Amino acid sequence: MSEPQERYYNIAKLNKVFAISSLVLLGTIGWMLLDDYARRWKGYQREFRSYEVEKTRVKFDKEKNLLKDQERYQELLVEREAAQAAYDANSAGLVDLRTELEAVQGENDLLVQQYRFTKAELDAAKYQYEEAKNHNSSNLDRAEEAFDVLQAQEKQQKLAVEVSDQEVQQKRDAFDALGVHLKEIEREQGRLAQEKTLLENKLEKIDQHAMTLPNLVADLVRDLPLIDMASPNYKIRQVVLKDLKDDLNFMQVPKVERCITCHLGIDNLDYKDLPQPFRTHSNLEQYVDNDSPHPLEDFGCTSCHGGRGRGTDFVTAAHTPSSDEQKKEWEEQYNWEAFHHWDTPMVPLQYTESGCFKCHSGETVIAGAENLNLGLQLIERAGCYTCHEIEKYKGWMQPGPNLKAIGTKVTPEWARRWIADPHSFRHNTWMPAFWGQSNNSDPNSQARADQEVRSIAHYLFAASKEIELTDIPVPGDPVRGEELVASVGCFGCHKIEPDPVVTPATRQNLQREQGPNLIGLGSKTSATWVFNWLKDPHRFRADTRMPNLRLTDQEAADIAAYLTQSDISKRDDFDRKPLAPIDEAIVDTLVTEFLTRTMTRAQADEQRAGMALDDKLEYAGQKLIAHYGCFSCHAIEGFDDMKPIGTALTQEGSKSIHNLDFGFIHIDHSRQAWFKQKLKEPRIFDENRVKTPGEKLRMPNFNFTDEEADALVTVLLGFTKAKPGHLKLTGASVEEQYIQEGQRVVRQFNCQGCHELEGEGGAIQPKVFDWLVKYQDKEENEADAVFKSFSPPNLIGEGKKVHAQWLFDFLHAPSTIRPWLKTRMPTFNFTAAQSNALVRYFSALDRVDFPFAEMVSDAEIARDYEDGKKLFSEEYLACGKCHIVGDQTPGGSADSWAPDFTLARDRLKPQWMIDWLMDPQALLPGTKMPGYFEAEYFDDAGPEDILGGDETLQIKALRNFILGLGAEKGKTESSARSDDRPDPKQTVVGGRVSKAFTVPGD
Amino acid sequence: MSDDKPGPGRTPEKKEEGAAVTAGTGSAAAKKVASQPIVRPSGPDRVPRRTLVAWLAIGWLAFGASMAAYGAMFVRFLFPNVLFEPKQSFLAGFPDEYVVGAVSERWKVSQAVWIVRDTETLYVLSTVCTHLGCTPNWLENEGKFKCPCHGSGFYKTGINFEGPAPRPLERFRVALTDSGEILVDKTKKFQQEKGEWTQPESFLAV
Amino acid sequence: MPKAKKSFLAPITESQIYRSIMRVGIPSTRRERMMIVLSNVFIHLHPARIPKHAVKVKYTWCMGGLTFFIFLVLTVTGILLMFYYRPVTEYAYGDIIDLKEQVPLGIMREIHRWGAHLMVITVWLHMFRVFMTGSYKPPREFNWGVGVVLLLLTMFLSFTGYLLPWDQLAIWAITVGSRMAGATPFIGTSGPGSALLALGDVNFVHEASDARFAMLGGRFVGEATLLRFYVLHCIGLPFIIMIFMIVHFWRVRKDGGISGPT
Amino acid sequence: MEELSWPKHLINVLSNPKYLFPLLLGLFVFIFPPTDRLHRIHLRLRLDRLWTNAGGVFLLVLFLSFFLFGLTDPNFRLIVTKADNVPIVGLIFLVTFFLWFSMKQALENDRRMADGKKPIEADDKDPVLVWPDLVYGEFIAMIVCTILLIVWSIVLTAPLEQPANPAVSPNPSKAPWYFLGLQEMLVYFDPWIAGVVFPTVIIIGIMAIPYLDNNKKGCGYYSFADRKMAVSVFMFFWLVLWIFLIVVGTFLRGPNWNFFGPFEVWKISKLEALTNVNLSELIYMKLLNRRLPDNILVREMGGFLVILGYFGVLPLILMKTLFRKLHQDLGNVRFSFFTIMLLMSFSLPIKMMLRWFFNIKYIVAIPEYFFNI
Repeated sequence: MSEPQERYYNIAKLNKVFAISSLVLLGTIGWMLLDDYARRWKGYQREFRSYEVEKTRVKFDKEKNLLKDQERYQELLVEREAAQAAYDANSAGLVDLRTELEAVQGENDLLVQQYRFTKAELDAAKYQYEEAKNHNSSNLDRAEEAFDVLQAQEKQQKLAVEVSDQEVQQKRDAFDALGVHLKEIEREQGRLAQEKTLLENKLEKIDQHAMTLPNLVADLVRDLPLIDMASPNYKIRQVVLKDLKDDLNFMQVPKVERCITCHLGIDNLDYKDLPQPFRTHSNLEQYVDNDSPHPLEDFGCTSCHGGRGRGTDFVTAAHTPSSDEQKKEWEEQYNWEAFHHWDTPMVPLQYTESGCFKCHSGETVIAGAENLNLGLQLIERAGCYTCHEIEKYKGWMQPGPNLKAIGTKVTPEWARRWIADPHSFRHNTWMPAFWGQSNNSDPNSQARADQEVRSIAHYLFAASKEIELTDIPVPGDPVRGEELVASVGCFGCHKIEPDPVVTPATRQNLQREQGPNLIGLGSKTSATWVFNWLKDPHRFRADTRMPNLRLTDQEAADIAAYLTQSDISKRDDFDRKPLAPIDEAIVDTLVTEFLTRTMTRAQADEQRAGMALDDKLEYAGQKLIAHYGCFSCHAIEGFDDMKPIGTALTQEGSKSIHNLDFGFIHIDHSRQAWFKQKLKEPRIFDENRVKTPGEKLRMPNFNFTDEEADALVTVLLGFTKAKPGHLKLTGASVEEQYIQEGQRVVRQFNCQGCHELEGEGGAIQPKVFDWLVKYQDKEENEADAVFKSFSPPNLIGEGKKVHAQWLFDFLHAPSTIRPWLKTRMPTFNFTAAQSNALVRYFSALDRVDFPFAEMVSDAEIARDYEDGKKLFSEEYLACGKCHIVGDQTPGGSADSWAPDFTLARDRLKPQWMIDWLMDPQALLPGTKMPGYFEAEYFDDAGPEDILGGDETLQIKALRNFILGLGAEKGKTESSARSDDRPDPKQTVVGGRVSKAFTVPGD
Repeated sequence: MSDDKPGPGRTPEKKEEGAAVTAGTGSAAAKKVASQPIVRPSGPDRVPRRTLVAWLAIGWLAFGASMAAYGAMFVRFLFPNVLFEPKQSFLAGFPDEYVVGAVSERWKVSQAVWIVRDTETLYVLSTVCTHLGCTPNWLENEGKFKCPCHGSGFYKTGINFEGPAPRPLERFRVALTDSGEILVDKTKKFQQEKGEWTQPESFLAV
Repeated sequence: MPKAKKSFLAPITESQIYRSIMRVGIPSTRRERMMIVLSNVFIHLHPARIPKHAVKVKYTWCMGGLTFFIFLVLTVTGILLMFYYRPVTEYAYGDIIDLKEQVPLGIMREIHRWGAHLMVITVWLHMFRVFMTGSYKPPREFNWGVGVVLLLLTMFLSFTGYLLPWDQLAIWAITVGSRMAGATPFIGTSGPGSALLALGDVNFVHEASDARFAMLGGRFVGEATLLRFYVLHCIGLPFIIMIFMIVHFWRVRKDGGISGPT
Repeated sequence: MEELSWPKHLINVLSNPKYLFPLLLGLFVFIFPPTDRLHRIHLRLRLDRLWTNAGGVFLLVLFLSFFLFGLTDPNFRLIVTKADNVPIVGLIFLVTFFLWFSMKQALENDRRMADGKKPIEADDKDPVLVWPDLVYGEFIAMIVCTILLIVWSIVLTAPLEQPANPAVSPNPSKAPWYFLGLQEMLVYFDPWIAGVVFPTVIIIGIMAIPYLDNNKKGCGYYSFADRKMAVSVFMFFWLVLWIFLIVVGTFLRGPNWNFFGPFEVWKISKLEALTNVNLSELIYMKLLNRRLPDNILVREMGGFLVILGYFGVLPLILMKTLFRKLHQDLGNVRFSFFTIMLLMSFSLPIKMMLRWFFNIKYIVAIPEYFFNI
């Protein structure tokens, strides 16, 4: 009977299809495994390992050769052989001893065990006994008995154990004694060869050629796919940060940093010459290293550099190239492409400093971050913060001059020429250009610009108030004026630079651009105005940063004459620039445009028809000032409480790229590219856009150089929304806050234009040098030697040096300390808050307790008077040879003079004076003050005939004598002082205080 | 293997197809198959049995290998390449902070170690009982560690002396940093029974 | 029947253990071939014999079977992914990054995601085939309805899974998708008639009580949504879809097996 | 940006749904003719040749060449190769293939039946053992499917964008691709219709197919001639209202949900004038030249009438005219359900056209109660 087959497919064919598809499946699974296994970082680790082997081998060879050349080591080798022979010779004794030792040890073990058991039983019995006692059990007696028996037993056994222990120890000592010499040699050998042994061990671990066979096999096997989880050579390395988080939008997630998976040599100086990714970090002093302030474990990598810390692939780690060449190179080498799906990609190398700002945002100068510092100083100088809100600069003063009395200072014509094109008047002015830019240079815009400028000027002058100017009482002499300008210290903040010179963008240069370039003042204003301004700038504006130099009428007149009537004072080309006639049609357009913003066209037309030309100009001017934001930098009547017009920049560095309008400009779609383009050419993104005048971009052009723009980009990239944990933020301690507060005042009033502070500043010094050469007839080398003593003093250690109260008073009413100096400490009209901030700043810088003041009692001063006077005298230290004492000036030229001793009592801290006398160079490197009591020959330093030759006492006596000089002078005015430390709340220290400094929280 | 001989039930059309695909559809299969009483056509259009089995064997081998690889992959998947566990080493302050002769429980909760200092040495004991992993208590009066789970007892040195614990508590690597702080590294342990307690980093000489 | 030479596998296939598991050795007779289908719970999805046209890929495209197979693949990969994924907003995104960056064979995520896409496509094509052969016609009307429910569930599974990576793609797709729920008439705040469900000044349908809220567990896509979608994706929907699948397969058999001309 | 070559430009313009959609609709009735008359035109145009081997090759070459040509363009490449869009490219090819494949078999069967023979499936009624034939085949299919999935997974990384940010929506933000048809509808309808009513209706509609289609023929074999109407309606929903809208939503909708041609840069700044009016505004302002009445019912009266006419009167008219035969076949209940469904679905293209060509936004606009149609 035939069975129906009921089949359809040819099974052979199916088998074949099955076989083939199974093979393909196997292939794809293999592919998948390999794809997963072959990660790029494994390749890097393998490569790094070969470098590591290479480096270790080199070191090892070196070490080996060193040992070979080392005599002692070679000797030891010989000695060791001898010792070994001796030891071996005694082998019989050795065996005996060992047998004995083992026997004793065996006994001991048994005893110990017995003892332990007994002890355990005793503990149990004790427990029973206690229980029984507690419950008053009937078993009490039995329990007690058991306990007693055991206790006795335990004591006995313990004794036995102790005896046995001693015996064992003796035997062991005897045994050890035999080999002691050999051991010593071995130990010394080991010590000498320690480095070599370490390297050798390392090589055995990592170098396949140095491995034992089983290790070699293991080394080959341990990284095979599928079993590479057990103990792989090559594995992902990561650091999880506690305080630094990734901002995942409303969530702060601890950063996970895997960068070190490939950047393997980052913390080891051995690898500083290797190619990336293995190269050592370029600054281990500051970063990565465990002993640095920013160890890898705490700070990771991406918190400064940006990037995607979890990424283990070149692309997914979100690397960013720093140049087009690098970009090309990366594209070829790593298939690099921008990783768009991470909001904080790596910051290009040249902008890395932006990362510092996250934590150091409170500081004015961030040590080491030069680019960032320059950028911050540029922001301050250019006044970016006035149009753009920046958290850091809340409450900073306006950078431009007050225009509320512009009519007293300049003419409307000058103002119009200036507004239209400030750079044609002063090549390096910080007033930016609003017109003549890429989006308003076509003829229509130009015609409009003329009328816009006219309207603005019109408003300014219409709103201007009069300030009464006094006439110059004496005729001024421009030649004397020039010398005065060079000597009194104008150059701390100002330049006089008639022609453009290429100056590098440095912070020191910026300090000298605190005030305007003083050229063309004759074109701009009158000598009378300059005279009045110099005599009392605060009359024009209470918070102006121009200080009062307390010039005499004659001096002021001379300077005014120089600035307005010499060859630097006229800008004839500028004065001759034509001014467009009024075009009422355009003015009408302007007025209508502004009117229709709030009313209908008909209403606007009606209102406009009722306006005179002057009204129209004034109206348009006012609106234009609001439009362009002139009021941000300048104080203008009627604009006192206006909001800034620019984008807030506080979190600009976190801004989404989609919110940046690239227009039709083809640059990289990255924040840094956009920022730079914007800074270099603020209006560029209007290119090819069709916009009404009111819609056009209006950021003015500051003519930033490339370096300046880069510095600013660095800062902008640093303005992020990242919130580091409070442990990472600087400015947490009170001292740091004081310092940061003080730094802000220092920066705003440009103290570093004249003084050196925290190791920088003193921008005026080159100009002092020039003055010495030009007016004091010094040769250049002479001038070079002394220009520092003619410059404003270095304020290093000021907190340790002077009394807080004195400093506070001095800042308000400076007095002369160094009469030979031509530059003078001006009066800044500080508010009490500002002076306080400065006083606290100096104290905090030197970590001085504040506001405690140490005092020396009158009795002490009286006691030391005679000894001190002797030391002071010509025969001994001859202090009067350089130092001024009241009215007595020393002989010789002024460049060797030193400060007045009569001021010392109020000014200087007694402890500082002692330190100073001991070693002036340590406190103020380069000072001319001779060190009489140098540490090297301290005991022979002082004269033997005073105070028994005790130098410490001598110094104290001298100090007290000098303090006495001040006391004599101040006796009439100062009240009695006490020896006690003053109550911290008692702010009157010197006894003649106008305003008191305060301690926050008190 | 299964009998795959196409029989007479096949449609003629199918036969053609089969013939077209497998060259010389063989007859060998016919000989093997007992269950088919039907007389099989013999001749060049039969698939040779050997080829048939070969393909099938290749197929199953490849498939089996794939499945094995799959299984291995699943196992491998369970072992991540990194761990997010807390660091295995920590700084435990300066040796002076530890009283001579006392067992410090300062790190018991956060790091699961006791630090013991006696006159000459300082060592770090694991708080994991060697019996079944409970955490023993330090009984100051009795001077021993006592495990609450099964009553194992250990001396201050970590040596077991009572109860079921098979071996002494483990000690961890301990060293001094450059600044003189104690560094405890829990990745490296020392076991007394292996004679490791005499090794240099199993204790700190103070 | 003459005894042929025994297969070399015979010691295995005729052992007691093998027989206890498989019941039938390597089938060589028609009866055995039918027996193997009847005695295997998985293969028993099929009848022992079917009409010839139903074997042809040309007719069935194998789409239904593949859909089921992909569902199984998704289940397996999904379970594996659950080992490394935490449905908490803080961790979810990082966990997904790590599947790519660090987890060995994190490619499971790719398989799962692309598999999900593929499953939607195969379901569609399966329905297309069923329509083109008129297979929904009586007596299979009901099973067509079950199939439509399966389609819906498939898309919901895919939709709920879409949120889990917690990236921009995820929350915005779900935000956009769930907006529609808010427009449900009467029970969605922005749907017509929602204002009618108020008593006096008390409004009963507002953003924290409407259909969308029930779906998201909040006024917007957030922590609660992630958890809800996770539970639905991993437990809720798979559970329901399996029940419907059982019904679907059962009814295929009960409605006369695969369709064919009468 | 350099100028686009003319073919790209042409495609850009043509692919605007404003043109493409009516074009497709027009072509559709000839490719899948629902009635005999249209079928005759279909045959006369020799459109049935699409479903032959030659037609298949033609379709393949057409699609392939389009994609290959397109891939030379950076913008096209960017969009098409985006990981999440790849399935849709696959979908286009798969759907086209299976469409052709099923229609080819249907036509073969039709031809056989025209010759008085039975369909191929009916000839293949001999029973076949499931083991090994079916099981083996399924097994191999699974293996192949696995291979496909693995290769796909190796080649394409699953997308992961920036971490979720509830404050910033990506532009464009799209629903998962299989919901893009719905999202496209949302452009033309209020959410409650496009997002709630339509999906419900779609689901109910699909489920109702077996109950509406009372055509006894065409069960269990591929055929077109036996069920022209059913196939044609299905194809309309499936191809035009589902697949096509997904393709549009995926590839042609860019930032701000603006339309972008396949060769156009997705510019965020692209602006399109969207000036829409409601029917009531058209009636009162344009026709009657007066302001909108305050009373909502009065204001929207026109719209209500249109809706009423569309769903109330139109079916009756259709019953007497175009669909007379259908009515006879289906009976009252089925017929009314069917026509309402059909009209509802046709409201989508109608709304689209109204929007594109007459700028009409809503027929009935009562935003006060979220009731807009």
